[in-house]
Amino acid sequence: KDIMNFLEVENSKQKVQMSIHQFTNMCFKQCITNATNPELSAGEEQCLNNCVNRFLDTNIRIVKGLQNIQ
Amino acid sequence: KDIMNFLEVENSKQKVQMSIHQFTNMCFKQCITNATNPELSAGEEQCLNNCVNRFLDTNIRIVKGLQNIQ
Amino acid sequence: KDIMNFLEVENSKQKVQMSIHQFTNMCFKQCITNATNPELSAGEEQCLNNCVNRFLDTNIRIVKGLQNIQ
Amino acid sequence: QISQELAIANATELVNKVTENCFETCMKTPYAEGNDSCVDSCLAKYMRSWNSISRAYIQRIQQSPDKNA
Amino acid sequence: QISQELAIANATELVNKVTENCFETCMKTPYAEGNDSCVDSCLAKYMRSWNSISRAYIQRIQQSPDKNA
Amino acid sequence: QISQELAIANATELVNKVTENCFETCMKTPYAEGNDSCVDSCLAKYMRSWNSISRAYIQRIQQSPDKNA
Repeated sequence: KDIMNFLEVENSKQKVQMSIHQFTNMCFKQCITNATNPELSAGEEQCLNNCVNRFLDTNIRIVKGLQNIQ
Repeated sequence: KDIMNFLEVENSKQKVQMSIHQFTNMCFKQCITNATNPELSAGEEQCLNNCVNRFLDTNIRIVKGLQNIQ
Repeated sequence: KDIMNFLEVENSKQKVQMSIHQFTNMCFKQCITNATNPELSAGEEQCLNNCVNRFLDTNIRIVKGLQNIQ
Repeated sequence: QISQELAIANATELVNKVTENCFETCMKTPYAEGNDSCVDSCLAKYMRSWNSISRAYIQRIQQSPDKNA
Repeated sequence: QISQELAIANATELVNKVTENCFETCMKTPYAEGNDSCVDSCLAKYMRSWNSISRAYIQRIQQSPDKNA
Repeated sequence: QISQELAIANATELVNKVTENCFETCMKTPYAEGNDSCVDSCLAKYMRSWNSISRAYIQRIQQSPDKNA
């Protein structure tokens, strides 16, 4: 039972990690246009934050919409 | 034997489904430029239809071409 | 032991093949703009060559950079 | 159980693809505001596209069974 | 061992994604010259973006545990 | 058998990538007409690119065996 528990926790941690990889890849492309400065500007940071939140909004709305169709 | 048969049918059904996912994803990006109207216009529907058929034409031509090379 | 050896060689050959698939896909998109002529121009060939080498430069630099962070 | 697992895999793939496409269509950098009505409309349009493409693909497979991809 | 394998999978995914993004950002066709200083800066920026997005995502999950993707 | 499975995996990957790239290069929205001569030429060009890139990559690996990706 402990092993199952351990696997489950690892599995959900891994899913969160993989989502962060996906979001960073997607939002970096959208929000970061030049890399001459290694710091994030306030505008870039805000864009990254909005990007994740709007993506999750979209995802939630789609899941609800598909549940209503069924 | 029945189980093998069942698995094979499921497997090929699943391949068709996954192809439809791939085509919809690809052709939606190409043919649908705005989503303000939930209906497909006649032009959009025609574009989706052509998109799948031209993609399959390309695929068939490539497979034949590669067989000729060997 | 021979089997392990065989599997390891096959595995690394496969990794090289898959990298070549990835590079060709990426660099073809970047360097080849029209396909009316089946031959590669000298400029296209040079672009493909540079594309692979700059990608590998980037990869090596990133790996070193991440090792320094740790 | 296998059919059920495949159904889940299909549903997951659908959710992921619709989310990606409707995020791209409905949200614009710098992404300040949400746009639920666009997402709803986009989902409906995506499902119609899915149906339209299924018909076209299955018609094509049936015409030439040896030619499907 | 499992944790270690996942750590390797994560590191590999990170290296691949940073390489792709920084190649795109720093190298221009016909790709004649390298640009190490851009790559270094891009890597630093990517890691900051990763951290920023992690915070935003985890904050969101904690607000509404049933709403994460 | 393993070598054969890998050969099939490679051929499948090749067919998929060439199809995607040559569809993109040769077919234009709204995709009304096919364009076989473009596809043939595109396939030939893709295979030449593949060979050219293989040579460049293998040359690079041999120069610096510890530096390959």
